[in-house]
Amino acid sequence: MTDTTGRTLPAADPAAVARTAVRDAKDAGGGTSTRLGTWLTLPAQLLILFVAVFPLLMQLYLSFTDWTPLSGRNWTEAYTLWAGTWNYEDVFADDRFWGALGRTLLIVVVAVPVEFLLGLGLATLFMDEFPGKRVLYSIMLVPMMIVPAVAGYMFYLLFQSDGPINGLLSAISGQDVAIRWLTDPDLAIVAVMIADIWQWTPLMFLILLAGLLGVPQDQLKAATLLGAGPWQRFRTIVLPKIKTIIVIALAIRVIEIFKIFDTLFIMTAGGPGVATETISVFFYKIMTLELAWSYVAAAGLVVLVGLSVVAGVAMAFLPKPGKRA
Amino acid sequence: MTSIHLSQIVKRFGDFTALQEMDLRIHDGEFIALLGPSGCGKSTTMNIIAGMEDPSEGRVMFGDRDVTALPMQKRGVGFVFQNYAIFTHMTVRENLAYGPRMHGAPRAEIERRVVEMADFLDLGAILDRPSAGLSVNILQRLAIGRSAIMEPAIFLLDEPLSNVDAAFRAVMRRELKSLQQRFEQTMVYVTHDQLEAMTMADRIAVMDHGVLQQVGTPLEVYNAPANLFVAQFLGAPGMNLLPGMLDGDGIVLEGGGRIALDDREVRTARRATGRDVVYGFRPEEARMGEDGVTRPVSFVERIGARTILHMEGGIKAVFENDVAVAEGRPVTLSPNPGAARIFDAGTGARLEG
Amino acid sequence: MIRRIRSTRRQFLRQSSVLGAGALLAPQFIRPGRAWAQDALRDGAIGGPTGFDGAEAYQYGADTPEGRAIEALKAMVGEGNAPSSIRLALSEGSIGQLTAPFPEGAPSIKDLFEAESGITLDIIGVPSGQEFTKAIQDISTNGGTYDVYTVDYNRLGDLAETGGIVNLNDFVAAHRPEWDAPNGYVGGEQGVSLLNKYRGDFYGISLDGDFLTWVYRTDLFEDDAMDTAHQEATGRALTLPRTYAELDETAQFFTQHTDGRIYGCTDLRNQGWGYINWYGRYTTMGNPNRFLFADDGSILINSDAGVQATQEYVDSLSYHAPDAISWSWPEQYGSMAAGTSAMTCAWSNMPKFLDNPGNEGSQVVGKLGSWAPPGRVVDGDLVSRSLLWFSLAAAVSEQAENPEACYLFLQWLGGPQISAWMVANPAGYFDPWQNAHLDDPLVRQTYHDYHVETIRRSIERAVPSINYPGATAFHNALDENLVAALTGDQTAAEAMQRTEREWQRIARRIGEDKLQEAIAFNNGAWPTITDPVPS
Amino acid sequence: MTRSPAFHVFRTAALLLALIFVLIPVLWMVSMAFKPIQEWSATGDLLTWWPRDPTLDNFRYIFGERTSELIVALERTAGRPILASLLSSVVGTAIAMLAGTAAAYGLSRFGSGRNLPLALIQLRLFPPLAVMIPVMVMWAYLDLIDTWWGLSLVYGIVTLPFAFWLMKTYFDDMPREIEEAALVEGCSRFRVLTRVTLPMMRGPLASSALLVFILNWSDYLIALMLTTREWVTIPVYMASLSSSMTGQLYGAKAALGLIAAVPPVILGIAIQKHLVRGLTFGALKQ
Repeated sequence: MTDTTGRTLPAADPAAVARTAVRDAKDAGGGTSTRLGTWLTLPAQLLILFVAVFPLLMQLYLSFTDWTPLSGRNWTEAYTLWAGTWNYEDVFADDRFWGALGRTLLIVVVAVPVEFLLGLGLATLFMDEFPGKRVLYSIMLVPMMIVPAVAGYMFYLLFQSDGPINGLLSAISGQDVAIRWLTDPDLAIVAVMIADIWQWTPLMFLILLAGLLGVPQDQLKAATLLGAGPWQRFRTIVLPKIKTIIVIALAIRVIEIFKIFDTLFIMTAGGPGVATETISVFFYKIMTLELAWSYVAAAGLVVLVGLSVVAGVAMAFLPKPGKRA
Repeated sequence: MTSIHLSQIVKRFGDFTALQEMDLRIHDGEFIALLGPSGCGKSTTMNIIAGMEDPSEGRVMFGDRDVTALPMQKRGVGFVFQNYAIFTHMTVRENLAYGPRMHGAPRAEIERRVVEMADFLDLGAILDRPSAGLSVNILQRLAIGRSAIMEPAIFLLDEPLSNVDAAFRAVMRRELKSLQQRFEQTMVYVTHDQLEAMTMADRIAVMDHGVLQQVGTPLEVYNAPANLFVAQFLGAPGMNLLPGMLDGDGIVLEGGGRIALDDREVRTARRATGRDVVYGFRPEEARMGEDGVTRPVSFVERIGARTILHMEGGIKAVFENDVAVAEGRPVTLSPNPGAARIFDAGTGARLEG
Repeated sequence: MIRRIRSTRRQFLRQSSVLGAGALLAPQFIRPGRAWAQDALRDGAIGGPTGFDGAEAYQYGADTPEGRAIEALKAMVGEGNAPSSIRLALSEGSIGQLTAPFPEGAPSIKDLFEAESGITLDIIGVPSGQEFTKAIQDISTNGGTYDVYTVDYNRLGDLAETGGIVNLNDFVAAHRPEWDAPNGYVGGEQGVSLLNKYRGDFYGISLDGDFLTWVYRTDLFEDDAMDTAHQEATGRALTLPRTYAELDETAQFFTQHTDGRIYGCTDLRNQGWGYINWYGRYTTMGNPNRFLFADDGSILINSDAGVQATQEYVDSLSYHAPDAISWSWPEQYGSMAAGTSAMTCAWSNMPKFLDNPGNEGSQVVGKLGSWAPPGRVVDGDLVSRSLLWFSLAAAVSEQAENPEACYLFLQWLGGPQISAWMVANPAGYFDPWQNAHLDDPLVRQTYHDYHVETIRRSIERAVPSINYPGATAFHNALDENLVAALTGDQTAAEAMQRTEREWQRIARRIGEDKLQEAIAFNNGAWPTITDPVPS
Repeated sequence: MTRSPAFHVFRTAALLLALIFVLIPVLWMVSMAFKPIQEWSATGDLLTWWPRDPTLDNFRYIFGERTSELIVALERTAGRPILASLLSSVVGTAIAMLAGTAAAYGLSRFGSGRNLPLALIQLRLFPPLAVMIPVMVMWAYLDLIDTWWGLSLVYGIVTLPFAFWLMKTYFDDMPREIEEAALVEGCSRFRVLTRVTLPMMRGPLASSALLVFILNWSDYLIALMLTTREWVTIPVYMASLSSSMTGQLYGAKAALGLIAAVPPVILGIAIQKHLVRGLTFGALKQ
């Protein structure tokens, strides 16, 4: 905020001169820094190689075969069951895969915006001072700390049609509420989304609060004095300032929803029918029930490629490495 | 253009009183500087004028209008922040256009006003540059222009030069003053730098510890400080202040020595509530002589055009040309006739005859 | 309306925990006897439990399946060939059955085995529902964590196809488990084939007999007023339904007549279990059977018979509780215990739990009866079918250090006397599957005479669920589509179409040739028994 | 800034609603943890938000005591899974933070490993279930199945992207002048990293580590696939808390869930002041 001033005045920034000098000296001195850089990144590179590249290659290999544990062959001999692009053709023709993908996207387009808006709303409220703020702040983060599996069991119990949620609704409405949260296909996905919103809004809140705290107060006041109302301030000042952080927060949630499993599986196991079968549950079922592992390998790669494109777009919004402000 | 009247303003933050019964009138088209050390309440005063803070007591009047309860966006004040608060994610043009846009002005009108303002401020060439990374003087002009485009009746500037290199401040000051003269608006300028206040302001309001100490033209507050604080705070270096005791027609100084007073001065000094008074004179209003204050020289500061003597007891003297003194040797200073200001040691107020 | 249903549901659930209390109450005639001691064996016995009255019945001689197994193991130990331990994967919830002493004074099965054989039995708990996944994982990764897997019997095919479990033919020939002996599996050779064989070879040893049986309320069916009302409503006397048409009619009558206070029938309709009822409806569409797959591997369900069975299945939801789709067995058993079900279809242990004076929570003590499954009249015969569903079976891992020792342990555990003792132990859900169990006085007492005969009749009429490779996948596809039909997401016809499509895909993956052979074996194990048409 | 009374009412209402929404499942868990077996699936009038007959039985049960006639005492108590969860999550977090911080520093300062940002995002993108097959095969081959170090290694890798991205943004944000001042004074690069940079990064390190720890601690799927017995973690163990008599042991699960919430909550409180600033992802440089 203050660093914008003076930066264009070379004389005012002796540090920049020193920085260049030091860098030049170090680089000229045999590239010790580059070597250190390589060493520093080595563990991460090795880990990626070890548990990302190898499995990915194996996955790619399997996806072109028709190997399953049922074939009675070791995976190394999977080439004997070469299937070409068969699995991929199957993936593209598989209603269930696309259905699961569609439901996952449905959760993405409903739950993520809700989490975002709730998180943003809460974060906005937390920009003000009010009594009990610190305690409330801690409480708001609690859902993140609950193991998703146990959250799943609790939501399962809460959403029973004669369970506490309906009890609460009955008490409020004065009527006997018996909503079939988990057995009505349309409501089951709502229940699953509610659980996801409960668990992950806190992270959204936390990230957005960090973003809002970084918005310069002076610029907000300046905008107010220039006649901007709350919404205009938000739209013209806050939003552009926290755009990057919003993209990151949304990207994190979108990515993680593609992995949504524990809570959902415990609540509905993807049911009733396939009403809440998301891509992860689909993979789990195919993998454990159908044992079509090479198919899962292919479908997983398709999802990965799709998500990579999304991630590439998201990354375009991120600050470029090395470029400041 | 509008006058401002702060009427009996009190501002408390919890137990802390930031402003005590502040009463200040600012005239139409006046450039007034709120001057004081940090924490003196000057920024609070400005925020209250702007509407960013509500006074705990008292009223704020713009002309005849009571604006105390008016939210800041409706007060029609222009505000230039310490760091200019330029919207760094926008271009120069977007910054200038922000106010009219928020007020829903038609596109064509916005464009016309922006170009007009840009020409006026010499920003025309860089209208479409991103505002991040502009140099400070351009940022200052942009900040002023962004407010000025709304034609506010009142302009408030919050230490706009505090982040600027010393060498550059003179340029900025000049530019600011000329802008003010062209806009002819009421300007309230907050600063802790007396040089800025002295060079630009029509009047200076000196504040300390939430209390308005004195309001007057730069020369008034310089020449006739209302109290010990103003006397010491203004001037570089500040006024020499020597506590002593009134003794007949002279003052016996605490650090030794006696200063004779003329009749008028004696009359003035007798107004003191007790016999304890403080004798003051400007460092530049003294010469070396026979009578006066005698102290050893602790060191001599020669800065080309002027020579500053630092004497024991914190007494300083400024001479236009070099003087032949040696460090460690006593020197006697004689204040010029009429240079003496006498303060009541008990109340701190300057005594007037 | 809603209030009433909610209150009854509340009662069920209150019962469901009480049900457990009844389950653990030892039958009243078992009294603690002498402390367990190996020297207390009856004459001629070489092993078996001691320490309680009646223990003699479970002690075995040298020339019995258990005796031969334990002797062979001892010999192995003597020669130093025996493993120091056998690692058995078992559902977490059922470990107690092998580790909890029963009755008082007796050793646990684990203790007894270890004492007799000198081999440690290392039981590794597996989360319920994960048994098969864990086995597949262990096999496909060469994990070698378990020596013995315990899975649903119909997944033996999947395990066998992976090559991860041992073909037991040689061991069976060498050690003669005598599963088809008169006191052995119900149904003799056919029963053995159903439970332990895959494609004609021995791969598993059954530890359970999950045959579905039909239970009803005798007091309701013997009630004259009910009978009169039933006649008025249906023009038919109130009798046990012999056909699905009668079942639906009578069940509908109960639900309507009692205004929902008593549900006509509460067979399960939830995911994972509900299609049991569909099986019953579908398999009786032909004489002697209506198969899921033809011997040539073609799929038969997407047909008029399949759609009709599905439609009936969906329509019959109308006499169920509103929440039936989420009811699992605790709610089902609870409803029966609370007296709010007239009929149901459950595992054979229901009367054991509910018609039990020790179960203070049960409203139906002395009021339960059971009968052979309903069916339909096809080509002049009454075809009625039960289903073998779930039923745990053990298989020996290829990675086991000594597969024969593992087999011998399972022959011992699954022998007529030891398994009868195990089935009598109320700490678990292993149900009878051998004549030895059904003839056992202790079992007959706990399961009730009336029900033992029903069990026998049901076993005789039981069809196997899909037990060829891909069993889980086939069932899952059927299950999901049926639930979708129940929730109204798709029509009966759509459900069958989609199931067929998914089955085709699964079949192609598994390999149609391999599948066809397995289907033929499975179809060969279906019962052919039919009954005369009731007059 | 002045707020109208209507705003205060709105804010209070909104916060109250949020509080209720957040607390309902938590309350239910806490309440369930202290409910006796008869109240687990109670409904209607018997369904209460607070145990009518509070008991510590659920806690005693998961640590091996027989507390009810209805359920057999546990052979395996919760102690070992708690240890397994702690060990694998802590070591996994350490791996992710060490490798992630080092790599982030290397990229931020020396431009090494330019492939890492995208590679690591893709690593995170991968549906874990799809990639578990090769990992399982590999782990079995390396004898890492059912070991805490094998599990830690996977945890370290799957959370590496988070550690890397968070730390990279901090390093990008941190003024280089300080480091360079130290360099001018003759410190080696490595010394600068360990003596100057990392101590300044204590806050960001703590908040990143907490997030990574929570992710590892929550995992169910990976542990389900890669552990069988000795090193089963809390969520996997929780899934096994059922009995043939009563179905799911909800009270025991809730009690375990309550215990499982303790470590993240303690860590969260310990680093609360860093938490918010720690999550800006370097997106606020303007």
